[in-house]
Amino acid sequence: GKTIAFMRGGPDPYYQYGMNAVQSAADKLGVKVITYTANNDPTQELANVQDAITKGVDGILIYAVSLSSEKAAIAQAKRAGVPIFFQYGYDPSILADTAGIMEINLFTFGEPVGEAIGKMVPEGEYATITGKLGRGDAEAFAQSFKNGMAASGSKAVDVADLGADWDRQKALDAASQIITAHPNLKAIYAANDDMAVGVSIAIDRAGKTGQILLGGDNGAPYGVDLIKQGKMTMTNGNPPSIASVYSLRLLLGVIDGSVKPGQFYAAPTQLTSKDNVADVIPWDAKPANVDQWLKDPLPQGSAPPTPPSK
Amino acid sequence: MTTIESGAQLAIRVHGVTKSFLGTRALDDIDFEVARGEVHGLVGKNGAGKSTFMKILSGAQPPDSGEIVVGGKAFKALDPAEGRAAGIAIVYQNPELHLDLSVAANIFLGAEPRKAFGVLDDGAMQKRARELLARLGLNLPVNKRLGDLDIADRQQVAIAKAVREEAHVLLLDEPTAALNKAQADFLFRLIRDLAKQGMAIVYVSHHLDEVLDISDRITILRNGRKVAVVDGKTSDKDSLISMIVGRTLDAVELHRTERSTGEAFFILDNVSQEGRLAEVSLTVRAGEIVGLTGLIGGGANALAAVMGGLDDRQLSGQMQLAGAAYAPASVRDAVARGVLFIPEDMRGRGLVMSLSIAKNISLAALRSIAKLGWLSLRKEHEVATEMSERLDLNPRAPSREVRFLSGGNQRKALLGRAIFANGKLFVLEEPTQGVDVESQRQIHDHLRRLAGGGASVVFVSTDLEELIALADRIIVMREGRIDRELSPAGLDPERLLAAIQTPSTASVN
Amino acid sequence: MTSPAATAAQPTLRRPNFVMALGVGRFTLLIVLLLIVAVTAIGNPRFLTAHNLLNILFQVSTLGIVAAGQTILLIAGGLDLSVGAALSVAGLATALVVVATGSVVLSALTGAGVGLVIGALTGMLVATNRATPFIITLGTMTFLQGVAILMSGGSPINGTDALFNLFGMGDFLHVPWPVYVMLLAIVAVFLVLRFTPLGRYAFAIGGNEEAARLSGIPVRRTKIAFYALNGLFVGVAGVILTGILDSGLPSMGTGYELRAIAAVVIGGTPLIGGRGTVIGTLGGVLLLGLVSNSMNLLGVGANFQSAVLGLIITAAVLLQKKA
Amino acid sequence: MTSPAATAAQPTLRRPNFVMALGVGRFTLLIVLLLIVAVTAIGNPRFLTAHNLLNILFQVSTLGIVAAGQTILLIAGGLDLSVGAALSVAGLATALVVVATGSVVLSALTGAGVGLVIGALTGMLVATNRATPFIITLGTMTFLQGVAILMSGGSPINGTDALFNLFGMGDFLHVPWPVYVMLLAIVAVFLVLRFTPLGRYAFAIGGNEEAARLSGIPVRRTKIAFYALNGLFVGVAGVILTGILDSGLPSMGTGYELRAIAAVVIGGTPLIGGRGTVIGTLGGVLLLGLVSNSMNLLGVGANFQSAVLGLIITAAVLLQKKA
Ligand SMILES: Nc1ncnc2c1ncn2[C@@H]1O[C@H](COP(=O)(O)OP(=O)(O)OP(=O)(O)O)[C@@H](O)[C@H]1O
Ligand SMILES: Nc1ncnc2c1ncn2[C@@H]1O[C@H](COP(=O)(O)OP(=O)(O)OP(=O)(O)O)[C@@H](O)[C@H]1O
Ligand SMILES: [Mg+2]
Ligand SMILES: [Mg+2]
Repeated sequence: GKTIAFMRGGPDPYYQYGMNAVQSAADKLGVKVITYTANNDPTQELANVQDAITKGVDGILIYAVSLSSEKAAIAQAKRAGVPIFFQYGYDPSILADTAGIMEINLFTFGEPVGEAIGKMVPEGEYATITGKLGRGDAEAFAQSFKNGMAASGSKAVDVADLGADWDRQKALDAASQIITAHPNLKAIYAANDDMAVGVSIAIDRAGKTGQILLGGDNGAPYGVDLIKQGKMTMTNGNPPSIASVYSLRLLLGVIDGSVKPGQFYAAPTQLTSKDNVADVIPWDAKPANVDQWLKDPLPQGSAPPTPPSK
Repeated sequence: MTTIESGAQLAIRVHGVTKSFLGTRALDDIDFEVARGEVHGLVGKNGAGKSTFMKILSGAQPPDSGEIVVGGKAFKALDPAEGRAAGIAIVYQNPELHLDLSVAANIFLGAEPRKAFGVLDDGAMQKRARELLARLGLNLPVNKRLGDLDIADRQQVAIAKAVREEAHVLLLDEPTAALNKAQADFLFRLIRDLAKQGMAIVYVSHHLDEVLDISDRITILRNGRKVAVVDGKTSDKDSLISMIVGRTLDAVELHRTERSTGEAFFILDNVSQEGRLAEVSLTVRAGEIVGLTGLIGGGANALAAVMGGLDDRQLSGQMQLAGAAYAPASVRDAVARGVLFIPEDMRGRGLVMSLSIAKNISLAALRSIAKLGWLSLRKEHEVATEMSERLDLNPRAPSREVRFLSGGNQRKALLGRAIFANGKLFVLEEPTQGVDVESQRQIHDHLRRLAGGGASVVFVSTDLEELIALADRIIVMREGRIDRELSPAGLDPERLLAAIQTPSTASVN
Repeated sequence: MTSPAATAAQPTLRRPNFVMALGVGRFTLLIVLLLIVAVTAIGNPRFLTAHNLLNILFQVSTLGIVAAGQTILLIAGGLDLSVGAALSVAGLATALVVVATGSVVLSALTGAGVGLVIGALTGMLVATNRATPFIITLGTMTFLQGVAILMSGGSPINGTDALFNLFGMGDFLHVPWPVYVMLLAIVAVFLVLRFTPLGRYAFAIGGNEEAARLSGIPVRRTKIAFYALNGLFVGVAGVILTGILDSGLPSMGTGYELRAIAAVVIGGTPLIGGRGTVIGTLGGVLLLGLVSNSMNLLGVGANFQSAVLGLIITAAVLLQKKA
Repeated sequence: MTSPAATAAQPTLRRPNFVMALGVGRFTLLIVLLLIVAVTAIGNPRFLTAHNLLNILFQVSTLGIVAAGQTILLIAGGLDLSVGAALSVAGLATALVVVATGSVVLSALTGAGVGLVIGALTGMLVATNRATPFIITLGTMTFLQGVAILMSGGSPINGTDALFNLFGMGDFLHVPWPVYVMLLAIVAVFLVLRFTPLGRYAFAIGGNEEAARLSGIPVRRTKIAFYALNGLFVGVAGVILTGILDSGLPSMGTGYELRAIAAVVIGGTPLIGGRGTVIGTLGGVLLLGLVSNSMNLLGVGANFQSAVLGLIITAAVLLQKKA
């Protein structure tokens, strides 16, 4: 069988669930998977790619620390004739040389959550808490949520934008402080569900459960729990499980020539609120799910998202 | 008689102790015994093995072989706790104390008085510390941070700590090295008392007069071997010296060669420093050796610090060096002007223990072994070898790290740095502290040779013999002022001591 | 009767001790704290509400516990960079046990025990090797991070409501439980340092290890005890943080090591050991908590916070002089 | 803190010195290296190919440059935790300039210059304050991380192809340019330490600062020079990494500080200073590079890597004895 290198940017759960899904899918397909981690260090990530090539893998499936720092990796992969497929992140300058890129539209991802909450909060104050700054995605998430709020026709004003490094405790602290500073806050957006958990704890501690709406992203299991408990209004899911299985299939397709390389694919997303919480796409993929995702028709290439002209 | 008479009980017996370091034999098959109530002197050249022997007896270091019998028990090796339990107390050559703990806490460290539930009883500790210090006739503030005391006082604390342990055996490794005469005399009285009370005392020193004066018996070590045990009452200094050195040296103290001193080289004009120096005016001529002394706090060390550029705070008055104004803002400025300061605290402030002998010697004059800014390691090795010869360093191994040297050899190496930097004015604190008789003479000869070569030497010393033997002029400082100036010609230690202790206004006879 | 030699010759030694003696070191910190309080209070009236102040205490509680333990280590001339990773491991152990048994007591004991054991083992490595604790614990830190990932399988461990209700939500007289635990930790360390031989030995070993050894102090055993004690504190912090976050996360302790050390040093305990106070550490912890709270209440933008925090830490340290 | 006297006195301390004296210290590291090489070579024949070995050198090149500079600091009893953040700042400056001007030379000079200036300023803080470098640079690290975020304006800076073609892709005789730069850095530090007064001053200041001062060494100025030099190395590393990553990222230097220090100490330079060699540092750097390469070639899973790495670092350090 073939050997695939799965690389993740760091220890975050998001990558872990993707890794688990790929693992079980690969088992079913009789493909061998070797996993690598970059510990959020782009230098290490490049090293991982080089080492995987040396090891002689047939393809590389990678959650990159930063796509824009992958040129060397891609060049090396290309030189060695090893297709490299990227999940999460997008950089037009490299698309042509990749086996493919699967990504959500960062610039609109938070919008539906913003619109949903905007409808429930026609006026008042809201705040956003985003992840680790400097990679572009954290910034884009917060902005897209604000765009959604505006689009919903809500008059609510954004009173605070903080960064919490995707970290639960930092989000908990930041949220409690925002709540203190703005007692009649109506809503908080957390750029991923890990931070949403922290925010929801802050809301509980402030005794404002229900009074302050919470919107999240990712559709992570613990995010879904919040929705079930009625503590979060909506989360926009981009399950790493299904995305990784699709990406694996696409990569294998590129390897055996059945799939055209260098295409962009829209990553599967799913708005989740209490209405459809029952049939949420699980991060923690059951064998049945994986079977399904292996049977599903392959995603087709599409036009990559264009950043809003500032 | 050089053996213990049958009646006396042994306090400690050592049999066949041997110890080597990096191939060098520090101690070779030493047998040694001390009776209760005996004061036993231990003498030998620098590097003879005295401190190593003391450390082995106290349990600070294990011997390679041999056994130690104390308190009826035989040990292959002791650790500090066992040594203490066996009733052995020690004052190390380099007192190991805690600068950030109080005097009392230092004295009782490891044996703190406790209340119920093992809670510290600092009240009792301070009370007992006061009593102890009083008993020893020391007036030290028990609550003061030890780091704020000077080396002499710290030495006293170390002694107090040892006495506190109420041991049967007290090991004193050069306890008077940092003490002035008065403090030393006091210590001797203390030692005699303790001996009377039945304590066995081993006393290591290079001051042979002291040793002869206080010891019942004296053991002489040479190159790690025991060469003799003599009776302290009957033997004399010359025979002792010849046994220590291994050949006869003329016992004549004074090597003074008449040097023609040149014109004024270094001039202090009415120099004062807040709370330290008052209106000091002094002229040192080229080729002259001036000795500074006085009671602790008298200002001798302060004056040295000012000359060396260590301390220019709140300084007033004028200084001139070689005819030009001299006002060093930093030590570097002073060194640049050819003024080299050698501190008393050689381990703490003098040597770089992690560097070799050669690198310590060249440190203050790297330029002279550099070509176009690049160091010539070959040249460095050569000059270091030559300097080791001149100073009779033991072992002769320029690449050996200085921390492996014995105390005296370390001091020689430090002097070597200043000599190699070939200064014009040498400012030394206690230049031969802890140095053996022969080396002391060698160092004195070196200083005279430097002076002979036209350099000026100013040294601070509390060693009366040294002052008389080395200085052309002796300046006695008191309360930051020059109290009087003495010529060593015909001066004897007793008169000098009197001069140091009584203000010039009072009459000296 | 101090000789000039002792004073003039060692200016670098003398002044700071003098400063310490007057406790001015601690005052400077106090002044910095009050300054921040004043500025924030003016900028945002809600800052000085009991609610917010309790919030700050709640937010620093786990850091305070870890820093209290670290204080003993630093005074004793030690250091433990692995506390963050150890906290994660202890927290995950706590979470796994509470999920399995639902027992708060059992899980708390497990978390504390795990911390204690990790600390003791670290202590043995440090006490029996010549390598500095900095580098040894840098190695164990990496190792423990790996262990945390393996324990959690890389994803959060949920179902810890029992702990959450106690430490996340629970309070007594409006004061959250974690705050009590932190204060308890501070007081405990204060008493140990001030009134027990063990505490005295910490100062002795940190000040001059060889001298301590020659004074017959069982240096190794004592060091191991310090690291074990520190580990216990870390374990307790892990238990509490699991409750606060209502989950065990492999990354829950990330960054605690540097924040804790910073707090201790800002609190006036020099890294070279030999002196220090846990009260100062509390001040350092509060400073860190205050700064982030005040930045958020004053609405300092996300992009600026790290820069501002860095400036304030540096300033606080430099004011601290002999750190 | 052990006094020099201690070394002479404590028996347990004696053997290692002996070991050092014989240089066995470096041999143990060599043995560890060879062991890893052997195991990996058996596990994967591709390991010993010239291509892979060059890869390893390429992968450690920036770390090697940073570690070379850090070696001088550690020998001089200093330390700089801000090198990672400084690397990011220098890298971002490089990227901004190359994007604006397209000139490799100009951008490289800018990056190196920024590093130099940051280093010099750090040095002034360290040399004129009593606080330990560890804690001062912990503060500046946080500050510089903030600066990096502000410089990047929140997203990677692209369009650095000119540098990419040189450092990311370019080689000479099949050896990538960054490798030459690293070797150059190592050689430079070697020569400085062994054959210049400045290098000798590093050992003297690290071994006994007061003795250095009394020998007329301009302690403060020299310290500042060391930090500036270190900063220059960090700046150069920033330039090269910008090329390798073909972009400036505020996170590009993440973790370099601890990895660099680990490499230096594994290489036999104790944190207390006074001794050490840059050749040893090269060994430490290679060890870190080898371990990760070997784990990857042997297919050690992502979840196990941190634990294994931690074990090996700890082992290497303990073998190193006097760290
Ligand atoms: N830790 C050590 N490592 C290597 N050599 C050592 C060590 N300690 C002592 N030595 C060597 O052992 C010999 C004896 O040293 P020791 O300190 O006992 O001499 P000493 O008689 O006390 O000299 P001094 O009168 O100068 O104090 C010297 O040659 C010294 O260099
Ligand atoms: N008299 C003094 N009082 C207080 N501190 C001093 C004194 N002399 C030197 N120092 C301190 O000792 C250290 C070394 O000072 P030194 O006078 O040797 O300057 P330096 O080493 O020549 O440095 P530079 O030449 O860069 O000023 C500095 O921290 C300085 O503040
Ligand atoms: Mg001796
Ligand atoms: Mg004196």
